[in-house]
Amino acid sequence: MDEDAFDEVAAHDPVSARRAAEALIVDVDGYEGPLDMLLTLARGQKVDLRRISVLQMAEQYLAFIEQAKALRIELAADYLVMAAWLAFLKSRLLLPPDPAQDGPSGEELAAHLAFQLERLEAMRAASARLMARDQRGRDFFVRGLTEDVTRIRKVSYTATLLDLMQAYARIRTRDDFRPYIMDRESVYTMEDALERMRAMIGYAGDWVELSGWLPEGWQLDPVRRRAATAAHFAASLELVKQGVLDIRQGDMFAPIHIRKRTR
Amino acid sequence: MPADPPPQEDSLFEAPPIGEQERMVEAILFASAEPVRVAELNARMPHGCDAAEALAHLARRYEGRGVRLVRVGEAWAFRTAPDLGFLMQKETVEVRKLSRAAIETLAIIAYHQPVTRAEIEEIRGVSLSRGTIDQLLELEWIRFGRRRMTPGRPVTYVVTEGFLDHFGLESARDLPGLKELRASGLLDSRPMPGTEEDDLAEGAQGDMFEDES
Amino acid sequence: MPADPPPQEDSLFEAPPIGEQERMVEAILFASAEPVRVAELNARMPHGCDAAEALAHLARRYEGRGVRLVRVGEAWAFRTAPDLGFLMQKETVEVRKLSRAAIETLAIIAYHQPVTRAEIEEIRGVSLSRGTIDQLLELEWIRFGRRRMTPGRPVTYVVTEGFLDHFGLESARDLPGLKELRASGLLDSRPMPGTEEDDLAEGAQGDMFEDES
Repeated sequence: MDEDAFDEVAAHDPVSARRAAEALIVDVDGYEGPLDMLLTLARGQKVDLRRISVLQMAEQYLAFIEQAKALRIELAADYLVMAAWLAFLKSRLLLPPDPAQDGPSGEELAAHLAFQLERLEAMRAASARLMARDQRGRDFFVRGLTEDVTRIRKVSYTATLLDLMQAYARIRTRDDFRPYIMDRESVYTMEDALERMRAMIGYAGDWVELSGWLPEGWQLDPVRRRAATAAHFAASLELVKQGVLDIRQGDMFAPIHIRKRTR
Repeated sequence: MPADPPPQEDSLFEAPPIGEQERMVEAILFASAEPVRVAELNARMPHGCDAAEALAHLARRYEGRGVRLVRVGEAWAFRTAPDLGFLMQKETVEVRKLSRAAIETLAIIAYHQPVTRAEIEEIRGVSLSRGTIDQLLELEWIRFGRRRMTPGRPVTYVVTEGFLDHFGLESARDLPGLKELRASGLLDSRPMPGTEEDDLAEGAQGDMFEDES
Repeated sequence: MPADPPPQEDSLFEAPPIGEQERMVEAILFASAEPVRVAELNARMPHGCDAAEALAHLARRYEGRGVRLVRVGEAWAFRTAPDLGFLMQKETVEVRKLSRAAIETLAIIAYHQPVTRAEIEEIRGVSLSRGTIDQLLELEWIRFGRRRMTPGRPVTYVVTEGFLDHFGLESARDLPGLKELRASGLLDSRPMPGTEEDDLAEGAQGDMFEDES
C-alpha cells in the first residue's frame, strides 16, 4: 500500500481516493487483520498516533468497506465487525452526548482505539528491534567441540513438553475414534482352541476331520462356526509345529484331517 | 584451620584458590554448548568453591576477546564475539524463517509476559492461527507460565532461557526499549472502556474480535 | 606486529592488527566442531592475515588456563586442561528418548493425578508393564501419592518437582487442557459426533485436580 496515496486521500482528491481504496482492496490479503489496516490508515495522517483523527480514520475505513461491498469482494468477518464498531463509534463522536445513556463516551472509545494502535505499532517496532539483535547461530556462536573426557556413560531419558502433550492428545483422541466394541460373544481364541485340543489329542489316534472337533454350541451359527474353525485350524498348525499332530488335506477345499503323531 | 574460614559450613578441605576456581569454571563452560547454571557449576566444582566470584573474574579476563563470557538468565556460557560473525559461515545454522505473526507474537510474549492467548489476540487485533504458538513452543523460545487467576483460568505464556540465549539477552529485563515502553504505559493492560477487566482476560474480546472457539 | 608491513604480496588492504587476528583465530577455533588447519584459518580470515603467528600468540595467552590450545596433527583446537578432566563427567550423559508407553503414562499421571495404576490402564486401554512405572519413579518424575480410599486401597501416582523442572512448568495445573491443545493444533481431531467438546475438556480438567472445584 502506497502511503502517499493516503496523503492525497487526506487532501480530498477524489481520483486518488478511489485509487487508494482500490489499492487497499488489492492488498487486503497483506493485512494482519482490521487493526493492522487501521494502523496503516492512521500512519497515512502523518501525525503522532496520539493526535490522529480517529473520526477521519473511521470514515476512511468505512469507505473502504463500502467499496469492497460494491465490488463484491468477500471480506473476513472481523473486518465487518470492526466496521460495525467504527460506525457506532462515529455516531457517538458526532452526536451530542445523551445524558440518559450510560456507557463510555465517544472520546473514551476513540482514545482506547488510539491506544490500541499505538500499542500495536510499539510491538511491531519492538519485534523489529528484537530480530535485529545479534542472534545465536547467525552472529554469535556456541562452542563447536563439546568435550567428553571420561568414559562414564550415564543414560538419561528425555522428553519435551510437546512430546508429553502430544502423547496425551493421542490417548484422548483415540477414544473419540474407537471404531466399535468387539463382540466377544462369537470370538473363539486360538489360545482356547489350543488348550482344548491339547486335552483331547490323546483320542485322535487315527485321521479325523477337524470340523468334527468343534466344541458344543459352535457348529451351527455361521459366525461362531467360522471363528471356532479358524481358531482350531490355527491351533492345529501350532500343534503340528510342536510335533504332536499330523495334518493333511486331500484336495483344495477338501476336509482337513488331523491325527496324533506317533513317534 | 585456614586463616580465612570459608563461608561453607561443613567443608573438610580448604576451597581451591580463586585462580584455580576460575580455571575450573572456564573448563566447564568451554566444554558445554549450552549455558550452565551457577548452581550446577557449584555442584560440579569441589566443595567450598564460589562459582559466582570465579565467574566475575573470568568475565573480566575475556573482555574484548574473540569469545566472551555471557550471562543467560541464571546461567553462563561462552559465545563468540558478535563482530566476528562474518568468519563463521561454516558454523551458521539456517534458522527456520518465522512468519510475521510468529515474530510479533514472540515479541508480545516477551514484553507482556506472562500473557494469555486472548491478550495476544487483543494486542494484534487478529486471532492467532493454530501453528504460531506451536512453532514457538517447538523452538523452546516460549513455555507455559502460571494460569491466570481469572474466570476460565487461561494458561499464560512466558519466554525461556533458550529465548534469552538466542537473542543474547541477560534477562527479560534487558529487552530493548522495555523501560521506555513501560514508562509510556504501552505495556499496561488497559481494558476497553465499558468492559470489565475480567472479561478481557477471560478471552471475551468485547465487540471487537471474533471469539476463537 | 601492526607497525611491520604485512608480508603478503597482493593485499589491497592492510591486514588487521595481530591482536585482532588473535581474536579471530580464537573465535574460529572455539566455534568449530573439529580441529582447524592453519591453511583453513588463513583462508577464512581476511587477506593478509598470518594465522600461524596469531596461533602462537593465542597459545601463550592460554598457557596455564582451564583450556589450552593444542595441536592435533596439522590442525589446532581448544581442549580442557588435562588436570581438570575430573570436572567433565557430566558431559558424557547419553540422552535417550522416553518410550511411547512411558511418555503416555507420564502424560496421564500429569493430567489426572493422583491416579492409580488401574486408572492409567483404563485410560491407555492396555496393561502397564512393570518397567514403565519403575522407570518413571527412577527418573524421579513421578512419586507415590496418597492411597485411594477405595477397596484395596490402591496407591496413586503424582508428578514431582523434578518433573515440573524438566518440562519447564510452574505447576501441573499449567498444562493446557484438551480445549487448549485443540486450539493450538496439537489435537487435530474433531470430537466424536454426539459428544460435546466442552464436556470432554471439562471432564478431563475436573478430574484432574481435586482441589480445583
